[in-house]
Amino acid sequence: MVKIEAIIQPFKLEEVKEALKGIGIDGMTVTEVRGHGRQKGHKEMYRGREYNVDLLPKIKIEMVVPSSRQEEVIRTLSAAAKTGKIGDGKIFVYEVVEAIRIRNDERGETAL
Amino acid sequence: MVKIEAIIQPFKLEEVKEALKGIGIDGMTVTEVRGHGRQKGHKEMYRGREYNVDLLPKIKIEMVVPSSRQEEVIRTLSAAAKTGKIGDGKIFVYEVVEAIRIRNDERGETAL
Amino acid sequence: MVKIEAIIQPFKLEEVKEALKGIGIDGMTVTEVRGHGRQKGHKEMYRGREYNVDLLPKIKIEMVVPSSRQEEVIRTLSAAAKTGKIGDGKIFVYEVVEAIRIRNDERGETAL
Amino acid sequence: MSYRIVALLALCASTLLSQQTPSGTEAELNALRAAVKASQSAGDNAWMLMSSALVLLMTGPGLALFYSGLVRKKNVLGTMMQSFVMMAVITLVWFVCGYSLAFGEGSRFLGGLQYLFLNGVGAEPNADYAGTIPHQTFMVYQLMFAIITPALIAGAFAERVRFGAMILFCTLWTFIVYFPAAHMVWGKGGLLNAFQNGPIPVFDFAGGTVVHITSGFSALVCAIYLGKRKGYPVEPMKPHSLVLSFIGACLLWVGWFGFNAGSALAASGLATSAFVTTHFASAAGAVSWMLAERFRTGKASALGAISGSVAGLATVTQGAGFVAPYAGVVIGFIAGIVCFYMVTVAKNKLGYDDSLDAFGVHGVGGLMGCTLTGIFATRTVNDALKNAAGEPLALGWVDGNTTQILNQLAGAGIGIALAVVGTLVCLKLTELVTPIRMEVREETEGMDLTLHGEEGYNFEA
Amino acid sequence: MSYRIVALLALCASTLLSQQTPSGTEAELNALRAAVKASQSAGDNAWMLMSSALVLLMTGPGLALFYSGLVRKKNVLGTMMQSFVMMAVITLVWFVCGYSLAFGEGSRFLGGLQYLFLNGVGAEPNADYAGTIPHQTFMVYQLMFAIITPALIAGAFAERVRFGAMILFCTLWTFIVYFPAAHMVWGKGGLLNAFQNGPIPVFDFAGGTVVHITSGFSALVCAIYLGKRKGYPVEPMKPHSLVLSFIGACLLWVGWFGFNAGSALAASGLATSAFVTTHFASAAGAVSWMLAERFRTGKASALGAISGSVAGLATVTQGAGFVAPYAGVVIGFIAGIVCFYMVTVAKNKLGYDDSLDAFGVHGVGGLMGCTLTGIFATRTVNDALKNAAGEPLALGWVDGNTTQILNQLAGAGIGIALAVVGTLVCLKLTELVTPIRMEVREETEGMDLTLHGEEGYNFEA
Amino acid sequence: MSYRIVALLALCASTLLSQQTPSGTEAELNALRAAVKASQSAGDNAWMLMSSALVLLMTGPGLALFYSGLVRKKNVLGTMMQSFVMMAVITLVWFVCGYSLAFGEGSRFLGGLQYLFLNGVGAEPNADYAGTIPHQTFMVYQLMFAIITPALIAGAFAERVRFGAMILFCTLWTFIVYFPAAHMVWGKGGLLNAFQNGPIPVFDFAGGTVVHITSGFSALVCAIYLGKRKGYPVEPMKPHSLVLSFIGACLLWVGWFGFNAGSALAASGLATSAFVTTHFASAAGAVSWMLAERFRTGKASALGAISGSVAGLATVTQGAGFVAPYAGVVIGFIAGIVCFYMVTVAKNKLGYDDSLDAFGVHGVGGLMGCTLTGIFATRTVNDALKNAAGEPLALGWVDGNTTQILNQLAGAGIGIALAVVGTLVCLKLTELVTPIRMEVREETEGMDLTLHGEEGYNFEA
Ligand SMILES: Nc1ncnc2c1ncn2[C@@H]1O[C@H](COP(=O)(O)OP(=O)(O)O)[C@@H](O)[C@H]1O
Ligand SMILES: Nc1ncnc2c1ncn2[C@@H]1O[C@H](COP(=O)(O)OP(=O)(O)O)[C@@H](O)[C@H]1O
Ligand SMILES: Nc1ncnc2c1ncn2[C@@H]1O[C@H](COP(=O)(O)OP(=O)(O)O)[C@@H](O)[C@H]1O
Repeated sequence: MVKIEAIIQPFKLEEVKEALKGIGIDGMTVTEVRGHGRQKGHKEMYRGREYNVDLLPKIKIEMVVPSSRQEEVIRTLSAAAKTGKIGDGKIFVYEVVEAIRIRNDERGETAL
Repeated sequence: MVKIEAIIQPFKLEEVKEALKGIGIDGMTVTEVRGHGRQKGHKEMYRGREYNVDLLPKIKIEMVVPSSRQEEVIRTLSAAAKTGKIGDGKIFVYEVVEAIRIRNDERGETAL
Repeated sequence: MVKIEAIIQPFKLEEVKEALKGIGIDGMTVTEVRGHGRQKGHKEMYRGREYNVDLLPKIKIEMVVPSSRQEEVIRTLSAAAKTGKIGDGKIFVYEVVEAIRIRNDERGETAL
Repeated sequence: MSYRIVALLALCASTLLSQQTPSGTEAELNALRAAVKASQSAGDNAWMLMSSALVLLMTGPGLALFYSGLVRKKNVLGTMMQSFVMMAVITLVWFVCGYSLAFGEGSRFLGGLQYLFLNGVGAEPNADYAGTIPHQTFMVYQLMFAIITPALIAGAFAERVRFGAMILFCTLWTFIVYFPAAHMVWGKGGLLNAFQNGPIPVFDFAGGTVVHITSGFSALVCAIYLGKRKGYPVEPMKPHSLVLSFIGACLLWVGWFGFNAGSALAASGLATSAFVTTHFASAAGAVSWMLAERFRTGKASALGAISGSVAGLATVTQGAGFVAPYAGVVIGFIAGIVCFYMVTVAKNKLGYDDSLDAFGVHGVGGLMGCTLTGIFATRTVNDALKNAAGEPLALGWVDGNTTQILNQLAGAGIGIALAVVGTLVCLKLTELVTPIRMEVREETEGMDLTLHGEEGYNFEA
Repeated sequence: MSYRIVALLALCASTLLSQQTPSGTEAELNALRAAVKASQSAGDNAWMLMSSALVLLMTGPGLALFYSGLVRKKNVLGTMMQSFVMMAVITLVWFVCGYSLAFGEGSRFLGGLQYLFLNGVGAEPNADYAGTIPHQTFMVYQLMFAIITPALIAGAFAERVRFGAMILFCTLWTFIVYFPAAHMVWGKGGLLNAFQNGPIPVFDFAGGTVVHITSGFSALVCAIYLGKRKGYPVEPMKPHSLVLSFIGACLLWVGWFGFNAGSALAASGLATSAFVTTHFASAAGAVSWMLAERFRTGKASALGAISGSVAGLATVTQGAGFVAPYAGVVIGFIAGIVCFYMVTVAKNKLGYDDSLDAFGVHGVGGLMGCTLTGIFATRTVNDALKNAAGEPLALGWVDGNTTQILNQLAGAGIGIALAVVGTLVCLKLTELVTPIRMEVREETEGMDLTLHGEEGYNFEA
Repeated sequence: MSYRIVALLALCASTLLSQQTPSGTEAELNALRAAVKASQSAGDNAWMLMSSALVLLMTGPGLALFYSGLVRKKNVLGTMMQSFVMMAVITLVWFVCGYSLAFGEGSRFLGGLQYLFLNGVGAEPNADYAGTIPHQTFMVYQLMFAIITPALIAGAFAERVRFGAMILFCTLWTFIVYFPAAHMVWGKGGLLNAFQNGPIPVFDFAGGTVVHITSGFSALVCAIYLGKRKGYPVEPMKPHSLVLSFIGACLLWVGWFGFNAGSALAASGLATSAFVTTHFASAAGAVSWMLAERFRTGKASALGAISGSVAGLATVTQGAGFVAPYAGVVIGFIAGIVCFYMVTVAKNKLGYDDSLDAFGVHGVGGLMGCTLTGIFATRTVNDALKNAAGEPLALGWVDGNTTQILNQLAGAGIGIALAVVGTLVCLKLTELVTPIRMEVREETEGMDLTLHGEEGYNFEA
């Protein structure tokens, strides 16, 4: 099993979710994060004090999937999240040692 | 060392925390996330526009623990978080390569 | 590639970010989390009901970096985040299997 | 409007006329008298319309914010709606028959039906109640009281009551408890009406008994009857936004000027006096609650300060237009300490779950206020009650009338009995029609989603 | 101030004098008359100043909160600013020439220039408009209406219009639509002014036509002209904080008392009557919208309840001072149901994106209110229109005057035509100067950051 | 109440009597005079009670929201409490001796003790101050000013001052700075009282000097004395909720009508005039601040718009009832630009940390307003000052009185000196008792947790 973690633009969430459902990926966990990278931030100004905001709102999606589906998920996700502009985000992949479904203590890929 | 990551129902947080303290697991990091899986979402309605909300509030707990305690932690956590209903959540386990305590630069299991 | 994940004090974020920029680490993702550990929490009181709050606001920083830079990043980060007091936080390191830049589907270290 | 215009025209006419006649004639004087009456009415009506608006402001957004800030995020809209729906529903009830049942001429216990659909309630003043303002002004002002009273009770069943059941209960309650209480204390011929020969004369200037005792004791009954919120007191149930509660409390303070000073029913010196005692009691209540907290827990809290001010306000309501400014300070001070004790110590000991302390603040405050009015009421402030010779009567203990306190206690007792029995009746009746409590799953998910299909905050980008 | 002081001095003088002369002389009577006039003015002025404050409160924070709660978090400040900037800019326009163009004596369609820079607008009453209050009071009261009207339109282009363009558009619109509309209906010699011999007498007590029809239909034109928000209706665009909208709606309700009851221009029985119908319509609108929701979707929502109350208020505005309390209930009830249908069903079918339903609530409500006033207006409430013999004229259908409804429809038609054409003209003129819509990137990032360089919430520690 | 009732009774009596006697007798005229007096009082009292409520609304929730929105989330309750506790504590001080020290008859610098515990302050008007309203109304209205003034200072030490120390400091400050300032400018026999033969006649209609100069300059002293917040200006300290600040600013605007127009102490034409200049200055201030921002940074911000409006309001306060509407526009416009410069440029250059710009807005605005009043004050607006022949005196430069500006500057100078010295004294005295600043750890954790043991928001489910 692997965990696929994607950092995407917030306004792409709906589209990505639909695309993943399309290939039968239902289980996922979503977090609001802020990201820093090549994408330029913006300036804010409060009574003459200037703030350079370089942490921009992003959405992190995490899915644990069977290793066999890794490439398919990456492709689908990347396609749905792409705008082609800087800031589109990244996908990272990690090994998962074990998965447990709390409801019934199932383990491994059947727990996903 | 392994990281044990659990996605649980928000109202179970207190109970899980107590259970883990019970077995001497003190260090943990908690994040508010939203999850999608088999659990059905709900409908919201704003002036005739209907929204199907399928990302539901969940709590993610992360603990890095010595590999030797993995099973004990999983068992305790799972027991405390279980209601037996769909949506109870998952536990995932990952390898950890290194751990450092920032305060004194201790490394490895003593840093947990 | 490795993922370096640091849990730090919120008021240290600015300093840490600058320090990392200083060694050329630009890409990072930041999450607001709450942490539990040795640091004592505080009491809150609402109309006679007392709450022991033991989940304290923390910031989680995640960076995926080439394995070669692991030690340098840890050192810089730890130095910038240190106050020497309990609660300074932890750094954890994980293996990363793959990295993809969504914008152009670059893979591996060039995607970081 | 007609009588104003007539008056003005008459005045103009007389001005013209008077240029022909050498000295003031009867017609001229009558024109002047009518004009003065109109102008007195304008001043008083300006204040009473504004007071009506202020009392509505107390319910929405005042009370809605105060209460909804104290609940968990998932119940914020549901709690606001409990206040708001009273603004809507009780208004219609009042229009149909509520005003008549409260203020119509009827028995000692309930008004009659002559004002059904506000029949006969027009621009002409009703001298039984307020001789200088349109009868409709009095009617709409009193409506605002009828709205806020059941909305106060909602504090006791917040976070666990179904919406429809809450509406049904509160509507029934208005009939079974509020209209009788209002009629007895303020209505023509009412049992407790001190100003209209009620056999047990009770001084209740702005509703300490009618509003706070009834709603507060009803809230206690509801809280016990309904049982605790799921998870109480183990799960944390911190107020989700004291910021909202703070705004609400400030608006309550400001709105209470309409409530208490408006109860003079004129922009008179008595209105000013009630305004002053009200303000002083609120301030003193905030100070004493903060001091109590400071001594008990080491920290004066924002929630404490605003609770103290509300306690002071609720407690001074009954005496506002009867007591001197210093008494406002004393009453407020006592209120802050006693209500602090009720809410932080006694409630936890007794173990009922009155989520928003409707009983601890309004019930207890109302009861104290009723009693203290018997002590501090004085003819130097309010000389409306006279003996045959036209001299103002001694009012409270400070005036030497040591027995008034018994009347006050009798009034409070009747109010409490009515509230307790009436609430039980209403709860039973409601349950015949629909379950009152939310299901466990609904309670966990929250009122906003399960009852209203919305969320209070959608902060995701 | 002067005439007050003179009056008081005169009164004192006469008091002194009268101790010498045996009976009331002409001088004494005149002094009394002046004093009565001053005191009538005090009462009415108190109410009208307060009403002015209440109408400003409706725009800021009332409308600003109501609207900004309904948008996404990233647009909260931008939406608030659309209301706030009207408070600032329209005030200056009004000072320079706006008041004169609306209320100066001019043609049937537009006022003249005699009040440029408020020249001649002082403490003396202007008997054409309000004989008992300073002319300046009338001026500033009317200003508050001129502020809120364009602010209402902003509901239709929220979340996508550039700030400068919005200011320019609204300022032009005030000249091309609002001043003519206000003059025609309320101005001396206006085409539709029922009280000053307008050839098509329209009853518009507080601006159903002048405020709600004009802004509502203009909003529709804007919404269609500008096109939908990027992503609408696929992307979720949930209200980011119904809590804000709720507070706003309550303040609108309270402020509307100033709007409608203030339109009596005196603290009179007519003011009370308008106050009552306003309150009843709001309550009835909330109830009927909730019922409609309950039947259609199973749940009465908080957004529904507050929308219904605003619909009731907007709809009763035109008739507030002409209809009886029961009619307030009826009008409100109809408003809630029809506007519910417009906003939840018709809008989705027609497919335009009127983000905050300025058309569905204000346009539709205004139009209904205009018509219903033709039915329910009655001389028993408002007897200001008289025949030669001084008897009050029949007003609406209920009085037996079946033709007034045609005048009302004619007035509405003129208002709609003016709004539609005027809005198109203003949009074109604005586009000559500056693009109106935000760029796609700006829309995605939100108004707060791109237009104002700020964020509404910075909740990170 | 008594004199009202007597008047009404007398009026009724005379009505009855007059049906027997053929023409107006002295008794009838006297009854009418009393009735007119009562009715004048009703109108004025209605407005003044409402104004009192409005000024309280300015502090809570107005100022509390405005300030607390500008701080970081962890200090939101602490900042609100700084306003709220003034509503509580200063009220008690005022009751005990404050009113007497400010408005009792005493020396040129401070009032006497005759009104201790409000002894002798009743329903009868005090003709020295306001001849048509109950003395208690005047008292409670002035109390609201005494509350908001120290609350304004709190802006300068927000986010770093301990709660107890803040209360102690502000209470001392009220004695050492506020009561003397109020007495000198407005008190009977005061040094600067233009209407009661003060040797240095200063025109201060609603407290430009008494409220804004004193609090503003005291804030500067405090900001420097206390030093910067930990981390300033490196750490980001963005306003945590401009939404709150926006609501607060709107309520300040609305409440300021009570502050300025209420200062006419009657519902007179002068009240209207002050209302109008106030509104105009606020609008102009918002516009000019937005323009300044637009030119300097390219974007007009919401924080800028509301700051500009507050600057306009603070600056026009001194002249509100002395200057013409156009002058309101001019004063507001200047205020917006100068305060913008102070707050965004000068402050950063000078390097003090006046967290919420109490000095940059209130101090600077007050000083400008004091000076500009010397220029724009005119007898065409305010003719209360007369020469021996009863003709109104020339007031400001525009009336040809070129020297008044010197009086104004002298007044401002005295106000500044008093504020600076008084504040230093109070700071020293406070430090004798308790440390003023929070510890570093407390500052990091925030006021809400460390001082009050609460959190403003608990948004976790
Ligand atoms: N090395 C990294 N480790 C963790 N997160 C990263 C890393 N690089 C980028 N990110 C995340 O990806 C987001 C987009 O990256 P950015 O460099 O701005 O654009 P792009 O992915 O198009 O090159 C960032 O905002 C950040 O959240
Ligand atoms: N494959 C997955 N990867 C990551 N998170 C998941 C995955 N499957 C489920 N989750 C998380 O677990 C939560 C519960 O899952 P769900 O399928 O609803 O119930 P259950 O765990 O009882 O089968 C989800 O809301 C989501 O946050
Ligand atoms: N074993 C762990 N797994 C995950 N997070 C941890 C663990 N131990 C500590 N943390 C995180 O690090 C933070 C600081 O830890 P704490 O024990 O309070 O101080 P210190 O790191 O100085 O010993 C905690 O609040 C928590 O967020």
